[in-house]
Amino acid sequence: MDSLLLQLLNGLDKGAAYALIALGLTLVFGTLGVVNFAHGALFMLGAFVAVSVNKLLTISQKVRDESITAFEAYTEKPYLEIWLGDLGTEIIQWSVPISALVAIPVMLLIGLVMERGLIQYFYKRTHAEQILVTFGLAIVLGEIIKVFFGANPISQSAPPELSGAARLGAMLGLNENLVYPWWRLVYLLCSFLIVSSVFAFLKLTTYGMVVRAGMADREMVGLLGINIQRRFTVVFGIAAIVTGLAGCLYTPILPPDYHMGMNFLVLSFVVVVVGGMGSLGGAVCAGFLLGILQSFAAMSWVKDIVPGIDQIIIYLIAVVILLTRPRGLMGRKGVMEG
Amino acid sequence: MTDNGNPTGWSRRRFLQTGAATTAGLGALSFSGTAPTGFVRNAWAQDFRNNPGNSDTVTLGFNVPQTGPYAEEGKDELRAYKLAVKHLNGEGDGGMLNTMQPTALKGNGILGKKVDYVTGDTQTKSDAARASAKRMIERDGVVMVTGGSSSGVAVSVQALCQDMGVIFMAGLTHANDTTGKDRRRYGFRHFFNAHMSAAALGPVLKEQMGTNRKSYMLVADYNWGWSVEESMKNVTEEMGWETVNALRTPLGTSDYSQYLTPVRDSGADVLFLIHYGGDMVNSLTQAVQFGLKDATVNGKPFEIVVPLYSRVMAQGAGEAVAGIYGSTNWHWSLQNEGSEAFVKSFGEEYGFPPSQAAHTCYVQTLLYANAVESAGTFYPPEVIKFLEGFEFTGMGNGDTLYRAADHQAFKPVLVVKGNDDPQSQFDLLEVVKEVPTEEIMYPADLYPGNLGPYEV
Amino acid sequence: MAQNFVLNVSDVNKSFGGLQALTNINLQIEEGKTHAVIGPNGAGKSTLLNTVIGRLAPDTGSVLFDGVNLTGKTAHQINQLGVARVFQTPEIFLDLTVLQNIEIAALAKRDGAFSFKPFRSMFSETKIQQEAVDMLDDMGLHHLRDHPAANLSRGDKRRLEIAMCLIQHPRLLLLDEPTAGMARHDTNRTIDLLQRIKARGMTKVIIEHDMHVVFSLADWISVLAQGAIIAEGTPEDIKGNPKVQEAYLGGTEV
Amino acid sequence: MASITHFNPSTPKRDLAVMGIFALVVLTAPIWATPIGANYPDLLQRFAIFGIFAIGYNLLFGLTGYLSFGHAAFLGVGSYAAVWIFKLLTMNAILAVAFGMLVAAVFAVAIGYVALRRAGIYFAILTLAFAQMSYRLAYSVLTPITNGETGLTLDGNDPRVIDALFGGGGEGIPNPSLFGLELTGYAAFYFCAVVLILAFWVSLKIFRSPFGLKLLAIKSNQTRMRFTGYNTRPYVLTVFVISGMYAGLAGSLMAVTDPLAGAERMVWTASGEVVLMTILGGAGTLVGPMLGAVLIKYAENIFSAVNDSQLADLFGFLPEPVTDLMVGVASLFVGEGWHLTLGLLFMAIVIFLPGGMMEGLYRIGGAIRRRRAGGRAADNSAVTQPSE
Repeated sequence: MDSLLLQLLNGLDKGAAYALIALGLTLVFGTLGVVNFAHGALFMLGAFVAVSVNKLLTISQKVRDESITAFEAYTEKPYLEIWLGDLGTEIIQWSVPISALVAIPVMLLIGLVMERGLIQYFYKRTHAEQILVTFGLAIVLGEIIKVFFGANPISQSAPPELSGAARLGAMLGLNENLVYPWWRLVYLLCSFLIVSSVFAFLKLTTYGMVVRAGMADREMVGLLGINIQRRFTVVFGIAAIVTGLAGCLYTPILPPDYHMGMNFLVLSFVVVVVGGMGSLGGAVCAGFLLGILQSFAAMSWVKDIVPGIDQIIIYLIAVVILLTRPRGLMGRKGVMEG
Repeated sequence: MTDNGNPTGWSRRRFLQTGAATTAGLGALSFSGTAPTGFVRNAWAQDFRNNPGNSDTVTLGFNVPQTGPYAEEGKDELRAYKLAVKHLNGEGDGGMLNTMQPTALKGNGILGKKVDYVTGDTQTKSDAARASAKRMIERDGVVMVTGGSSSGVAVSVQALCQDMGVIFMAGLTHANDTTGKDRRRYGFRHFFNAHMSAAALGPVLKEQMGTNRKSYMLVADYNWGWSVEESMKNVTEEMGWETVNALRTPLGTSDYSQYLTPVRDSGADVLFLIHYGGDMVNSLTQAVQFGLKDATVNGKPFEIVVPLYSRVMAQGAGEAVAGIYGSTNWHWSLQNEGSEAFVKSFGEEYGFPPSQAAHTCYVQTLLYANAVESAGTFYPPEVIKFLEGFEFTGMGNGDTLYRAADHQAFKPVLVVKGNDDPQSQFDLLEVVKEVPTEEIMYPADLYPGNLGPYEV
Repeated sequence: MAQNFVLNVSDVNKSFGGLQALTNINLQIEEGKTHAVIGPNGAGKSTLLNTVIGRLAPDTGSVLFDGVNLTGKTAHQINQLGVARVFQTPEIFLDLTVLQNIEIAALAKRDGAFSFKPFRSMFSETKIQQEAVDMLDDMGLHHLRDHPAANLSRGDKRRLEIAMCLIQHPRLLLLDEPTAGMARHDTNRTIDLLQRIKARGMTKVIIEHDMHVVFSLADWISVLAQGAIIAEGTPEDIKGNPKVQEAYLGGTEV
Repeated sequence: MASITHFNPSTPKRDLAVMGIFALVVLTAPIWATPIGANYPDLLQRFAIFGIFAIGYNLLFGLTGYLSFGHAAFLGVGSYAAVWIFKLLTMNAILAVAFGMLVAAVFAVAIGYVALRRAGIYFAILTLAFAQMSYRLAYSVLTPITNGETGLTLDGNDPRVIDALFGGGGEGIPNPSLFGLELTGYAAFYFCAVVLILAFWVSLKIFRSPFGLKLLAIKSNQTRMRFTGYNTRPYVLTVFVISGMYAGLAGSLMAVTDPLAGAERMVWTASGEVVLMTILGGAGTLVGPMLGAVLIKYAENIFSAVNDSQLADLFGFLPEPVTDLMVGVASLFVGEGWHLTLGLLFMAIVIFLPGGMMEGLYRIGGAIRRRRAGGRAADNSAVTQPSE
């Protein structure tokens, strides 16, 4: 029972990451109609915002270790600590949450530049060409990061107050072994916040309503004299923020490297399509569904019954859902079916 | 492809072999410039692939991952190779050329030919690695291929090199298969393997954690993972440990939470993370987040063990490695003549210490060059015969033997621990013990395989 | 009695949820005649058409074409039985040339629903090509034959679509508002074309709300209102029928 | 009565010329590849093999517009099937190739039958899912059949029943052969080249057939196709299987030139690669996919192999600080940076040449023709370029 509860938590947490990534993609892919293979790169860039902020905060005074002569070995003391003392240490430890705040404007800017500079010219082009150009862009972005940060993963730590594991079992009066990392709970919470703010923006504000109307019928909204193009730029920016935040906040769980975008790319497409094209809710639901089922599939007794099931579970679910529901969980008719 | 039908070649080779054997130890062997050997080389021109003949340079092929998750490791390997070429050509401070014993190398290239090199990208994929190796062999005319950063690549490139009659000096490859089931006459591995990791870790774990432990293993679900799992199980179960579960995890998993949560409930008090590179970084980081390192189970402190340490993971996992046991082939902090010489020249060249991958690649290059120099010919069967059973020292690992039966190098293995209190940004690991060769030695037929013929 | 008619729709009822879309529809379409179905928007014309072509299964009743029940048949099966269809907005192959559009239709007639002969060349399909070229000539589209169909005017697209249907020599041609969205000039040309076809004795069903078109072409008219047929007869009958005036034509002059 | 001329600029005569030039270019590859540093058997074999893969993929994607993101699975099973023939029966390449295509066809029928129940992006994800499942299982639990990470290789102990009957076998591991002719080096390349020419010829025939025209029509308007009396599903399934067999052919040729079959051949990036090759060259054109395949494989094998010392030689004639600068800049794009070059190339081609490399060739061709015709034709330059 406890193990099931833990796997459910794992699933929710995994699902939260999937849902965030898929939400950004479905905004661009399901609604703007652009097959954006650079979506994984946005996730990666978000993660590297965290890395960059951390690097900036920890610019250090270097004290050489004189015992080593062949190369420069040194201990580092960040200037922030030297200047601000404990406050400086505190700031550095909180670099991931701080970088999340930084990521919002940075990712917005990246999104706008990407849309204005490149994507806008491809709305009318074929999907094949969209794939080629965005895939090329993804490679280029990855390589640029590799030039600056190297190819190895770079670990990021959560603030000490939020690292370590929460003793959920003890708190709830259940099994003592029921513990769960604080940061994962924070991630879950943040993803709920982000998802609900995006939904609130699209459903409650007039701006969002126009955007949604434009998704449904671009020409119609254009006829109303509303500049839908500009709104789509904003949508792209929002997608970039959501995806970037997903990456940024994920860094304490998954040390980022330049390659991580590609690993999440396929997954995000699967989640979006399983959720159904053109449906924001579908993408979120599919994210959680896949996350939870993936967690359960990893359990020993499940693997004993069906060997290798955890290797393929995501794809298996995708096949089953797409065959039983023609347009995924909540897909709209006519989106990307041609 | 290669033609071995020259009826006169054999006797000449015999002659040369004897010559090489008698003069190898003296390190003064040089045929160059004398008429009879010039004749001999010409006679061999058709005998083996990529014979450098009368050319005044000789080309080596450095096949390393330049893209993909192990690009950084490949980069470090390449640095080591370039340094080795420099030293072979008599540039720089000579590095381990000065400490290697015995050696025939003189710092004037190989057999008087200047050493040149070509590079390629394995992408850590068998196909790409073989394509790259083939380019080196077919287009660039290399006499030796070396490199790689995974066992899949090593095994497949080694098989290719056997087919094409070019010697392969493996880079980083840890699976037993490379010199076990898939061993090849033309392939040599200086790096240690899963069996040796387990054998070396066993006594240390026993010492540190006692004999009454329950272990849980997370195993990368492919050949290498299984071979480490098997080796670790054999060793730990022999010393009285119980394996509660060995759960296989898909390659390239980014979130291991679903595999980690059952660990605590299982009653296990030791966790083996049998992953490599990026996978290891993720699983270890997350295992620590789940509080496993600080936990107490069965009245004992919970322990995490990573059988194979590498720089990728030590850097990528950051603080998480502190106090975690594992094994490694070599570490720059070793205090011996060879290591110090190598760290000095590498550090001065690049500004930071070499990784174990760089070390093994550097050593492999020197070993090949020395074998050619000593055999007095590039003719692969002679070079192979020299390397088979070659004993040497001063290369950073102490006394080392290239076993003839399976082409595996035997030398002490390092058991290391993540540093709790690093003195510098490079001070990530602390050597706990150098396990002597006798303790990790195993019979060559433990993993039966067939080396194949000398001549192809 | 049924065998005298090409198409026999009898006692068809269809409802969506609680909404009765079609009520006891009976239609008999005679060989060689042009039969128009008219009615105001929302009268159920599209539902009726979709029921006829098997896209929607009727709740009760049957649709017989030449004695074959069309219910549950797929679009291509119905076409292969001899029913061709012209859509409200022309459905043609925009990326292919005008000639290729016609050739495709001609090939469907010859090869059936599926044929796989990858080594036969279009270059040697001279018979098909000649047929297609003749049809283009006949339609006055010949000068456009090597243009991509996407470049055609609305009227030419419509004529191309009709040509694609005609080359299959269907027993029955269904036209769904063939002049919708056309300029007066194009409408007149389309009417001329349809009259020429009529002269060849092809059976047609036209769904239309443009009275000008209907009265120029139809031999027989059924008037649909709120899912039921409220009147039937010759154009003259219908013109004078007060029920029709009330339900459909309102006060407008005809 | 109007005369019969086909709109398509191609004529039987022109097609014959295309065929002839194609064959000539392929067979003379060792000559023209020399100056660009690509003249060695392995790369030439790869050009041919990936050319076949892309030409086959183009039959599906270029003609019907169905975007399969799982074609590498067919390539993978083709390889496995061929290596198993080598292991169990004979080293004769013909049997291996035939069996590779057969197994790929069986897989394609099964996957296509299911995946073609959906269209558009849903179809793409279904094919992706099947391919990824194949890859993951081949890497892990199917290791007894696939030899997992290491890949399936030949072994001295393999039975090779048919070869044994004829007294073959003997020491070591034999090479694949064609009735006694060993298929290694250039012999293997010419074997692949002949197969490529055949594959191209079949592709040309399909393009020019009524079957091909119908596939184009399906891409253009599937609704009209149905109402014109065509059952579209079997058409798409047929071409899906054909293109799967091309992939199987390519996979088995990979095994012939290099008897190894690894799971990573089936991973999604491998499927993505053939999609990129096809689009890069020009989807729906006859020769484009081949060009795309050559370009990507060239970049992968040649750019990645350039290192600093070679760059230093190249720029050696310049003053030293300039040399260092040039080497520094250039090294970002070669060696470990070759991916960057590839990415920029993708973007440049799609931005400047919508329609792929073939579009570029058309434009160059058009420019030359206009120059020949003098300024008079300049007014007509806006005429849209017909695609093949």
